[in-house]
Amino acid sequence: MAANLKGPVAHHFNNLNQQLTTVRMGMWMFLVTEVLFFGGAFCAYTAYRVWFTSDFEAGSAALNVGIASVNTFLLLTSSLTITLGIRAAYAGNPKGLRNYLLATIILGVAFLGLKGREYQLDYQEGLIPNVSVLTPEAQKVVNERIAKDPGKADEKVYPFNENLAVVLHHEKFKGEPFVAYDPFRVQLFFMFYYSMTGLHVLHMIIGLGLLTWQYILACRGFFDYNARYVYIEAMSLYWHFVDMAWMFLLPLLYLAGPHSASQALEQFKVAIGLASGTH
Amino acid sequence: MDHDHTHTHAHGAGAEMHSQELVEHEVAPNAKSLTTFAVLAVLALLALFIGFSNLGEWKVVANLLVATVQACILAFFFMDLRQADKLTWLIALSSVFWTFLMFLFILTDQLTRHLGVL
Amino acid sequence: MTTANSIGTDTPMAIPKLDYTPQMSPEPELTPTEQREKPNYLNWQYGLLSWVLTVDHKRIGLMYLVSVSIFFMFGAIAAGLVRTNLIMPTGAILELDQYNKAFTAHGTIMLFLFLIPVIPGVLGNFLVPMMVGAKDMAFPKLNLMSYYVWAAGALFFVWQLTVGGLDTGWTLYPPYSSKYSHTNVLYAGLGIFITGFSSILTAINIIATVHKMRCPGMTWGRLPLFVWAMYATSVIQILATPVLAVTVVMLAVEKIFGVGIYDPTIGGDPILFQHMFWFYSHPAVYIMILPGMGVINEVLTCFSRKNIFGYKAVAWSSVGIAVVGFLVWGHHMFLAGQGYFLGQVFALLTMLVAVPSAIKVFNWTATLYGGSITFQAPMIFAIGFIILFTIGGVTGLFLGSMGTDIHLHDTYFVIAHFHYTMVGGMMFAWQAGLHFWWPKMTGKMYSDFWSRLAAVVMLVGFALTFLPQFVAGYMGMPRRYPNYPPEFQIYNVLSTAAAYLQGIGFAMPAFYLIGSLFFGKPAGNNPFRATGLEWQTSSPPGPHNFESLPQVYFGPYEYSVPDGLKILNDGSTNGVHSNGSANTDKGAAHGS
Amino acid sequence: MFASLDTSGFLPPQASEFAVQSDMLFYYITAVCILGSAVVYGLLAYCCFMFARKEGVPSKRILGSTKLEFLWTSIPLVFFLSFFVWGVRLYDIAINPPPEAHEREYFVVGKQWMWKIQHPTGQREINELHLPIDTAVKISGTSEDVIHDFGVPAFRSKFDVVPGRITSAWYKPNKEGTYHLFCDQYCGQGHSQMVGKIHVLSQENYQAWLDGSYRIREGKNPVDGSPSWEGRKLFFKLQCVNCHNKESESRAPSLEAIYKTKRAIQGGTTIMATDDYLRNSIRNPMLHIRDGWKPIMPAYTRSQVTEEELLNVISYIKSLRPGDLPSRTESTPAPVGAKTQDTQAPAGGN
Repeated sequence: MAANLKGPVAHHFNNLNQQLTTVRMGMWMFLVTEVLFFGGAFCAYTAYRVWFTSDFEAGSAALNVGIASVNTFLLLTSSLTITLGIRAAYAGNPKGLRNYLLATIILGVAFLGLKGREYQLDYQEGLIPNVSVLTPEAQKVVNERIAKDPGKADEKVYPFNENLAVVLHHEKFKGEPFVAYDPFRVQLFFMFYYSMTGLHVLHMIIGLGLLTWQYILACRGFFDYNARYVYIEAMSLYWHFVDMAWMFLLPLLYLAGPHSASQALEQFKVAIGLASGTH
Repeated sequence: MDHDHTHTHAHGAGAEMHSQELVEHEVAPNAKSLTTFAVLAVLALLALFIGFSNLGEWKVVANLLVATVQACILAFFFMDLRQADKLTWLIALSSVFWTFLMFLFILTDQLTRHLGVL
Repeated sequence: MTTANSIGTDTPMAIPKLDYTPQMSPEPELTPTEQREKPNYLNWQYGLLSWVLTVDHKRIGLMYLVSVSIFFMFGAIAAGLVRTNLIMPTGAILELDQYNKAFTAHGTIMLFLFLIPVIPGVLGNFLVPMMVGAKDMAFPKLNLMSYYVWAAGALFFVWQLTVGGLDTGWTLYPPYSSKYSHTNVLYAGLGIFITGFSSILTAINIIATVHKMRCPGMTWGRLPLFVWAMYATSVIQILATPVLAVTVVMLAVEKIFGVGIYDPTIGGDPILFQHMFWFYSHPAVYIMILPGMGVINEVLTCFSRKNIFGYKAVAWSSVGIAVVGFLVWGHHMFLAGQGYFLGQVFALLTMLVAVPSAIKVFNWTATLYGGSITFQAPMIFAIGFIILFTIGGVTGLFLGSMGTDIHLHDTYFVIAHFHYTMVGGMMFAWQAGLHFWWPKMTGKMYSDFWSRLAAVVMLVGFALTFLPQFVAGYMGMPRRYPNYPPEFQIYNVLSTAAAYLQGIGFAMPAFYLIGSLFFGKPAGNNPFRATGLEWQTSSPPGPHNFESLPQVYFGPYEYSVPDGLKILNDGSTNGVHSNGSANTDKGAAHGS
Repeated sequence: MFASLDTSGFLPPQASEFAVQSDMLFYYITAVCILGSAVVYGLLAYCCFMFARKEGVPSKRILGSTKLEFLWTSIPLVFFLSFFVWGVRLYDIAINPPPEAHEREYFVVGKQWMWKIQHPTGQREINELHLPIDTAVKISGTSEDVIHDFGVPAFRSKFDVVPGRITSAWYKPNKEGTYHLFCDQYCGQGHSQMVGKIHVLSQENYQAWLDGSYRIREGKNPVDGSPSWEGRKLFFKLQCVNCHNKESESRAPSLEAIYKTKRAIQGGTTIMATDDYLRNSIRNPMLHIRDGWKPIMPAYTRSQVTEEELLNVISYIKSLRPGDLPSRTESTPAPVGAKTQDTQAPAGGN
């Protein structure tokens, strides 16, 4: 049921159809660049994953899979809401459009909020490559080791490695403790973790900015011409792509290592403050 | 892509009004979108289930399989590849193809570098 | 300029008898006063704002022209420093690190701020919409944004080069760039990232324009080859640039954290960076050269009054280069520690990608056969292009063949090779295009004598600059050496001397072109009697390019029309020959 | 030392079999390319002259020719593929050393901005590599910091040394002489200073060089690890240098180039400076006093110098040649080939 589309045509287009298809095509081409952008990161990741499999799994085991799981569904739902938004704009229902845009924005913000909390936890656990400070627990472990064998007093301590060991062997949260991993390679994994999720977050922020703008435009009646639903659609293409990228980040970064549902639940409780974390 | 908004927004004033049937593109009704969402959600649950299970090296394979299916559904229904014209398909596939080429060559080097050297 | 003809029918109504011989400065169709009153894109709006906020592709093209020329000047100055330093084996004027910063500045500015944006930014912006008969680019606002993004990135980049500088070479290889260089790698990388974003946006714009904005009758088979080349270029830009972006991002992350993805101390692999870098940067050399090839097609056909020889071969060789050009990057890494097996694959594909370029050269030469050739400045530049690009091409074979590359890798032979393709090729094509379309852009004709002289000076100066470097390279002189063994001095002195001559040549157009704006004769709408759609409108063109929607009946290069008309009137205008007689001066004038 | 560095003509010296093979392919490609370019330029010139515009002569309408297109697609393709095949065969030779080369493996470590080289027999050099002629040797390298490239134009050989990995090449020098060693991969400020020399020696000279009694002229000091290198250190430790140095003519005779020469001693006789003479002059200097010198040289007993150390000192003295005697102020020796005031000219072009 194609609605009767109304809308102004820009000065350089001959008719509405030309304009709409052109906009859509432009967005698709932009997505091509996005695919190759993330593709490059994934390619580098894969290259190392096949070399240092166990190390990468160890790194993954140290991540907060609870937050990631919840975020997955937040993002998925936002994909739905914006799709419904297209429909609303197309059917000439500005109010519905505004609500759907708002819902999408809220879901996206929630995602970012949780993501920020996750980064904060990682920071508290001292899981920053090349970090220079030991977490209190790690400090304790080191002290005990030195107490046991004073000879170890003067050997160099790599804070990241110690922090990682504490996290991985924290029986309350993680699955079976890891034995076979090289902490330096795990740093490599964390480089990927931070840069890839960082890029994803960056895309989320840009997307949210654009969504907010569209919301404002919607409030100002910009979308009263139903032909302009195509801009919502272009926006949704971008938003769906961000969702798509996450669908691959989840298994490659978070689910690579050994995890359990209970652990994920526990982690999420910690994240939202229902339980006390490693600290 | 903000240029799209500003685009006709600015030109809206002077440009002449058009009103016409949109031929090649039909916007999915809500029911269809909800079904798609349901399927995607189930697949996401499946991904988590696999992630929490203990499949060894098959885990990543299964997970990527699920992710690929998810991506295809997303592209096909939410992103409307379902009814897109040939050109859009060409664009979409070219992105996949070139990413594949990048993987192919770079990984070939990573995996065969030790062969045939001194 | 207005012959009525019924849109839709595929045969011209009546094609008037015309003088098909070119003339440098014909009497303008309009008296100067009329010319002035006639609104064109330069004078229909006034004031600074009308320029900085314009979405007119022609004005944006001019803005690119100005900025790109300025950055070229920077790059040229850096080149001058480098060449001057090399007249002494121990370095004439620069300290070691100063030299490293100078050659890095030369390389990065010339590549990222000149060669890549110059033809897409200036000629692409100005001509593609007119050549396909559109009123503007598909996304005019995006076009403007793309310009500002590029300008911002470029200024930021140059600023970073001047404060602190960059000494990694344009290749930015880690671990040197990531851990050992004390220069502004991080911010320079950011600048590159931003400019890359701009070239992506321009590419999207051009592709959308070619696909969606073609005027009635402008079929793919009738597109000017310049448009084909720009199309292929844009495809490469869209597919390759993001990979460079992500590579630079990961480099930045490594720089920030102090450990990183290419860091050997934690198991990272520097070779991986090289792979991902060249995945962009080899196609990038085709981003640089393909538009130049496109320009050459237009100029050669016009000044030899001939159809292009083998339209389809030339068009598809562009696309072939664009596609296969993606799969040859490994020939930069034969000795870098890349796998031997993959090296062989790359070497084979490299030899394959050389073929389309050879095809083009032969087609251009054959185009001249049976022509009626006149040697105005654009033509001299075009012929210079063929001469120099041929040398650049064949010397590439030495480097593409694995065995000889062992000895020639990273020597001055490589320097000479890519300067012959990039400068001898692209730079000459750019000059040809600039001189060819200058009358259309400005409505003024430049000095015939000075332009021809400049062309010859550039040709001689350039050839003499880089020929000695082939020898020095084979003698084994490594690239990026501020100091070198004394026995190489003779070659460097020769090269530097010629470089100064070349510099004079490149400076000359600045004078007579700018001079032409004030003293030049009005060019008339079509001084070269060219057939492209862009020549069918007034010069400078009106705000919306054409007074009414153009209608195209025939292919682009119908110069030898007396025969052509007969054939056309016989109606045998299909198949390969569908680029039969075309929008000649008035053949495809704008309908109703 | 450009006497041996043949720069005549447009070719670097061919100092190995591979160099010859490499140049063969180079000549082949050059010939084909010159031929091809000649065709293009010929046609170009012909057209420009024959078809320059003439009044009233219209241009022909030629749209193309599939035959010709096929011709100039296939012919270049054939030649290009021949380049590819030959190139791969050549590369194959370059990366597959003969079995005997694996027994003689030289290790190279690149660091900003010098080459550290160790011989299979343990001797170490910096920025210099002495090789025996007609012997296949393997060079394996890695880097301490950034990527370098170990390039020897005379051997037409080059390979990147990459941090965290070991890469290799092999040579079979077949021409005595001194050749350039370049770092070909940009490695920072001192890139152009990261150069050295490859010395190809005859078998016997190479042996002599290994035990320190033979040196290429511009090497100021004996090679690390050789007896005379140890001797040189003792020469400073035992304070010999306080009197025997390049400054003082008054206190003690110079020791440069005295081995196997007649020495005038007090009493009007002369004596041949043999190993035994040198040994006595240290253990018991009063035995023979050089004519015109005061007997102030202290005797060095076994408690001060062991027999073993004595041999080293002697071999150092034997290796001294005019200008080699160190200065009194000089405490530690500069590494071989390292950049010092008197060798400003880079690429060791002295």
